[in-house]
Amino acid sequence: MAGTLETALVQTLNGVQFGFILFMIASGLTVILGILDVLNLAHGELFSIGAYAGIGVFGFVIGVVGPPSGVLGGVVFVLAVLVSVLLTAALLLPVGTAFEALFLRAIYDRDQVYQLVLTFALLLILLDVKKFVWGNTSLRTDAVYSAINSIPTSELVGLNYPTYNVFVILVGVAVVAGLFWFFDRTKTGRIVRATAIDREMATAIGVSTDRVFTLVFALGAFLAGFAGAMAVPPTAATLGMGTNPLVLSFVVIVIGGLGSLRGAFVGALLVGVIRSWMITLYPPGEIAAPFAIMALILLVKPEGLFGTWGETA
Amino acid sequence: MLEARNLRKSFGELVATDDVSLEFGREDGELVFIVGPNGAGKTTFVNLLTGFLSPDEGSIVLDGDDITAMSANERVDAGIARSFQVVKVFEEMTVRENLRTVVLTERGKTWSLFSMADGHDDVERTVDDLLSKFRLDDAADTVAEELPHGDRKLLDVAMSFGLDPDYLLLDEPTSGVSTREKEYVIETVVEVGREAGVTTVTIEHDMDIVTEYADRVVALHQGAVHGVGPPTMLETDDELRRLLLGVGE
Amino acid sequence: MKRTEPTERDTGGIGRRRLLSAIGGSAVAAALAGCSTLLSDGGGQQSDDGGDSGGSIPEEPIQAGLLTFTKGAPGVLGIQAQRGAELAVQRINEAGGIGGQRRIELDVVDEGSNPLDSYNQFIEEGKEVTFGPISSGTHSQIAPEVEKNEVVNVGTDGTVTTLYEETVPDPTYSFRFQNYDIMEVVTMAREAVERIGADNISTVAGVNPGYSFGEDEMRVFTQAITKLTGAEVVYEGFPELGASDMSNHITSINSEQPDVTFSSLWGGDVTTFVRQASANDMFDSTTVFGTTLYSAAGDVPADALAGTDIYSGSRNYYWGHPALGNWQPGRELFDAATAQDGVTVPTAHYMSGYGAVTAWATAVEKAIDLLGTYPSQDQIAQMLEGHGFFTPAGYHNMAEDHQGSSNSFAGAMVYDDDLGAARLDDVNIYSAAETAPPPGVAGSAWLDSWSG
Amino acid sequence: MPERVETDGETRYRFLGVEATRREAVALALGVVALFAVPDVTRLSDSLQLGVIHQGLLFGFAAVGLNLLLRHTKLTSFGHAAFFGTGAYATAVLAKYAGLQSVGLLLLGAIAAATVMAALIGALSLRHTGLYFALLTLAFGQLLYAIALGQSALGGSDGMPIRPGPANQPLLLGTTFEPAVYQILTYYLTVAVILVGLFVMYRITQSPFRNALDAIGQERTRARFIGLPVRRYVWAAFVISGVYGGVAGGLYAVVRQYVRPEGTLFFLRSGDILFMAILGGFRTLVGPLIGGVVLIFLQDVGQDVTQYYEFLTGVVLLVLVYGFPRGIVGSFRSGGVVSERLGQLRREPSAVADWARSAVRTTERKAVESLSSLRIILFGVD
Repeated sequence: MAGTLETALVQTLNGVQFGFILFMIASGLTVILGILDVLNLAHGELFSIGAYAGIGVFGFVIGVVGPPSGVLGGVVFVLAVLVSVLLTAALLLPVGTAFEALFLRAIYDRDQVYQLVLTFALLLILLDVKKFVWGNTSLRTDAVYSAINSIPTSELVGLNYPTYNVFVILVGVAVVAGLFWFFDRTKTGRIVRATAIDREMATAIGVSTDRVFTLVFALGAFLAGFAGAMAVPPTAATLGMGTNPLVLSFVVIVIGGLGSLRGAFVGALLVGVIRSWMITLYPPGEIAAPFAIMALILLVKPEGLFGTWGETA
Repeated sequence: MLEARNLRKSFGELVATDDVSLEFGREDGELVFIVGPNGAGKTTFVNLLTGFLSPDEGSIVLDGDDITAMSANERVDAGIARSFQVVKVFEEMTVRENLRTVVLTERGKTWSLFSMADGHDDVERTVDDLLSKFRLDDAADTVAEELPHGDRKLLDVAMSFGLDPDYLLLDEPTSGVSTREKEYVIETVVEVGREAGVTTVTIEHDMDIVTEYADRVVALHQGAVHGVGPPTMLETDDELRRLLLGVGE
Repeated sequence: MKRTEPTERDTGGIGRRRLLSAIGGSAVAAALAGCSTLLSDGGGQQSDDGGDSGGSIPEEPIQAGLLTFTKGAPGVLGIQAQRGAELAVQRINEAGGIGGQRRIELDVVDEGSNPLDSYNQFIEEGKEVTFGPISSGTHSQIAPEVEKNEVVNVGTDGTVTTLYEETVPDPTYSFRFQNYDIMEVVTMAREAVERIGADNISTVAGVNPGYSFGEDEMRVFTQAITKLTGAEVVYEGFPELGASDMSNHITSINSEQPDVTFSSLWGGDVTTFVRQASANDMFDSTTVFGTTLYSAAGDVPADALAGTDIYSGSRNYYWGHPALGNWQPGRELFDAATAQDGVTVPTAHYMSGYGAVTAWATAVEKAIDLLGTYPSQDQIAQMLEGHGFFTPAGYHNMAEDHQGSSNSFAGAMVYDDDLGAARLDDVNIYSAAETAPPPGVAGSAWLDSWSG
Repeated sequence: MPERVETDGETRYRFLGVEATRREAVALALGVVALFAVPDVTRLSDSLQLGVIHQGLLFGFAAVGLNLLLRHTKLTSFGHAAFFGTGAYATAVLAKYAGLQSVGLLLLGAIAAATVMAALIGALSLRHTGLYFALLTLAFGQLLYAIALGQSALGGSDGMPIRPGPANQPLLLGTTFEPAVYQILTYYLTVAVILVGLFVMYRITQSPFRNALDAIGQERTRARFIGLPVRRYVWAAFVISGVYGGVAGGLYAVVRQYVRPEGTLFFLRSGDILFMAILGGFRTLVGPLIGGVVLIFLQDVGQDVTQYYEFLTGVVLLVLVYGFPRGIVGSFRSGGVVSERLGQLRREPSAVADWARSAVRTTERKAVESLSSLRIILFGVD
């Protein structure tokens, strides 16, 4: 009988890992929503394309590197996986750019409901593009998951916890740090934030908001692709995999506060850990848990935890 | 009578309303102008009176009853109406529909789901009356969005009048309006106010208008009352002139 | 410990002559039973040109409809059933068609959206028989309509236990070929006792898909295993269909360390579960017994199965038993199935399609022999009640209560490199009598009646 | 009989308070005739399914309800399936557990349940506007979906049948019918409910209540300052639109005699209801109904045409957003792009040539723009 303390710790770590995956998915959605004030319903499909494309890229890159052997082999293998994930995410950049420039730019001035219709149309189109490119059956990456798990990490601490989950948590922390660094420290990041806060002022100081918007949407697509590639190894890429993450991302960004990156991070971890405890204590509550949390928080704090601006009456 | 008693309101460290006590409408239909440099707390004061904001301390009393906790729409029923510095009208409705909506609401008819909106003759008559009073007859069927700025301002004020208020608070009704139209707007306001016996409190920057029309003037500075008195106060009070006009030593 | 040799009635040792007479002797029945060699050497079977039996057999082809999943996650089950049905129809047409002249034309429609409308469309188009569906929800939605439209429907799947207990208590035209939930669950309960021994099973856990099917299977398993071993259920997890993360359930099982973990996961969920379970070393502390894990045979990769301890049922058909070497019908079916696209190895869902068509076709053939003319819907329905027939999976009987009963198979799930898919090792067979309640007795009542 | 009324130089006909120009009256009459002719028309060709059109009308009716919120108070409800599903499940529960058989009682139950649900969800969401309102209504919808999926009493994912009484069928006027006859009679029941629903919605749009909702939708702050208790009005509008969803859901359950969470409560159904309102033209009264039939028809027939039917629906929605923002009905009405283009064509038929030229020019410009943005993004923002 494993110690109940150890079980509680592992269950919490499971929740943290799920929370980081959720954050990676929701971060793209939050960036687009916070800066462009656009709710991108097609975000789940971009995530799903990241998963499908990731399988191809993993196959190619891992094929070159070969399975990990020994400590050095392990490090090389992990780097290869990281490179593959970044490569996959980069594939989504042109997709994001095309979406924004070709479709979204024309209707910014129209009321929001048309943006919902547009992004829903793109969701349907991407659904069938995946079906056309990758077919109906589900695809898997062979050996990435078990290869990384063969690298001992948690065993050193005497904890029975897959190394891939540790890998996800570490990469998640890096993504959070990276995003905050990008928006706080880099020139482009500050330009983007300025545009978000006050578009007229930004144009006044010479920022081409069109280009910034395209950049932001491309970044959102990049993050979605990144999340897809990270999330696929333990499971499989299926046509319908985009719907659940999309809905969970809604929950995360509403809990965190529309458009706030810090809120999305806290929201994602909150949903991940509470869902994990809920499943352990009351298994049938698994599907309802996130929505119950969201409704509860919105009733207590209408603009979400870190709501930058509340659209409340 | 509408009284403000020791109103206090601050946003973080910024004290917008600093212990203000004033009263309006001792005689019905009086026309009071609120003057003061930018950031003196004029708009905040009007927002407190009309329920847009709630004070940190102090109270608002209308004819003896404390209405500090009363919501904005309840204050309208109690007879306090306001217009906005940045015009807030129903953009997709025509001028006539804007006014009809106001009068229907004032008469409590908007809960009816099955009567015809334009079927209430008393309402239509009031709307026509407002249109003529505010010289908006020819613009009656144009959508608010397409109105020239002056007419939009007039519509905004006309809508407040449409509430048949006892007290009317106007936030710079003439700002952003060409000088030719300024006279036209303020004259309409004064004329209709006097005729209906409505106590009108107006925030105004144009000193010529203030001196010409004001019964009383309230000067605010850094959230506090600098002085209350007849329009001649503007000439005699050097301190005030320095504040307002940047004139003097 | 190994079960005794399969009984003589199982197809293994049956003689050719007795087989031919048992299958009703018509060319179609023989073709469907997979005994084409018996036909080819012209063993003294009756002439069967149909014409001479005096009755009028219509010329035009029989319009048949099949409702199954052709895409999406359940497609992994639905496409198997579709290919099985297509092979059966092909064999019927090659053997000259029903009654020697009526070919079958099979129209396949995806069950994924608006299955009720698709089914009603079949009836409006004048289908003479309908097969399917796969999902239990659709089956309980369509069964009442079948009774109203009075056109025979032989269900390939939709194995919910309550179909003929509550939804349609006294069916006339609605039949179901595949072993239903209680049969496959009781098979796995007995398999667990066979493999580990009743007195070694004191704690049990379950990881089942989070919808009606999974909940039904877990409820029946709990009832069966507590009767057989007195074990206590220590954990019940219900991951969402298509869940990407099952770590919480696996960690709970690691902490409870149950002797047996029961699972009715199917399709893609099997691989996700097995992979994440082996990553968390779950198989060190428990043995997994699953009713439909083998449905992911063609999908589960080698690295996922390595080092696991999994026993899976395969409902009423396993291609590997009896061994392909000495069982001609099995060999031919395996070769034909693996040639069809979308089929790595034929699973029990393949046989659900093949068997449903066979049940109907052989019943109609028998009716033609008895009546001398093409039977009406009522006559086909009556003929199907108590109708025995053969498929390469062995002998099946469509019981009086319209529920098909066949042997069930179970074995250890291992990866076979040259096959490129998983297979079952050391297969046990359980007869229908051991796994199904007698006709007319409700499943849970039958389980209650078991002595402790 | 309709009386002629001359208002500002245009002859209009007024009948039972419904005022329409000649063109609108003709269109209305044609529409009603079409509604009644559907069962016979669908018998002609089997690509036209009565069941599909019927389902389109039901979802369209829910969209008419949603449109009260979307068109007037400008609130985008992304959880309207919550009321559709509540109506459907209320009917199923009453049929199964209360043994109610008469269609009338079942529908009353659906209306009551939907009203209570709308009142509850409304009270909890009306503090929000814009995306918050959309996401919160979506969350409540998904919460109901998860509950229906999780509860075995509600049949879980298998759903529930509506087969009360010995006849295994809800009773229409106290009697049972053959399936085919039942299908047609319930269709005519739906048509009756739709006509009543449209008439009531029309009268609401002519009433002072509509002015209040428009005021709240267009300038919510000013609405408070003309004396409107904004939250109570939004709440009332929410309940009314919820009732329309509940009636549609109840009818759906009575007609199909089976309800599942996926088909009635899932958020993609809320998406359908929202997008059919826009497809049909949310600035019109009848638009959402027509949008409903078109969208459901597209999704159903699309599957027989090609396995990429989602792509097909997606492209149609794109054409809607860029080409016909006012939706199907809105575009035909005066001021809509179709009626304007037709006018242009009548005046000078060569207009088609320069439309094509301008279309080519815009796509070219867009392509160049996005390429340059991509180049700059990949090689750093200048």
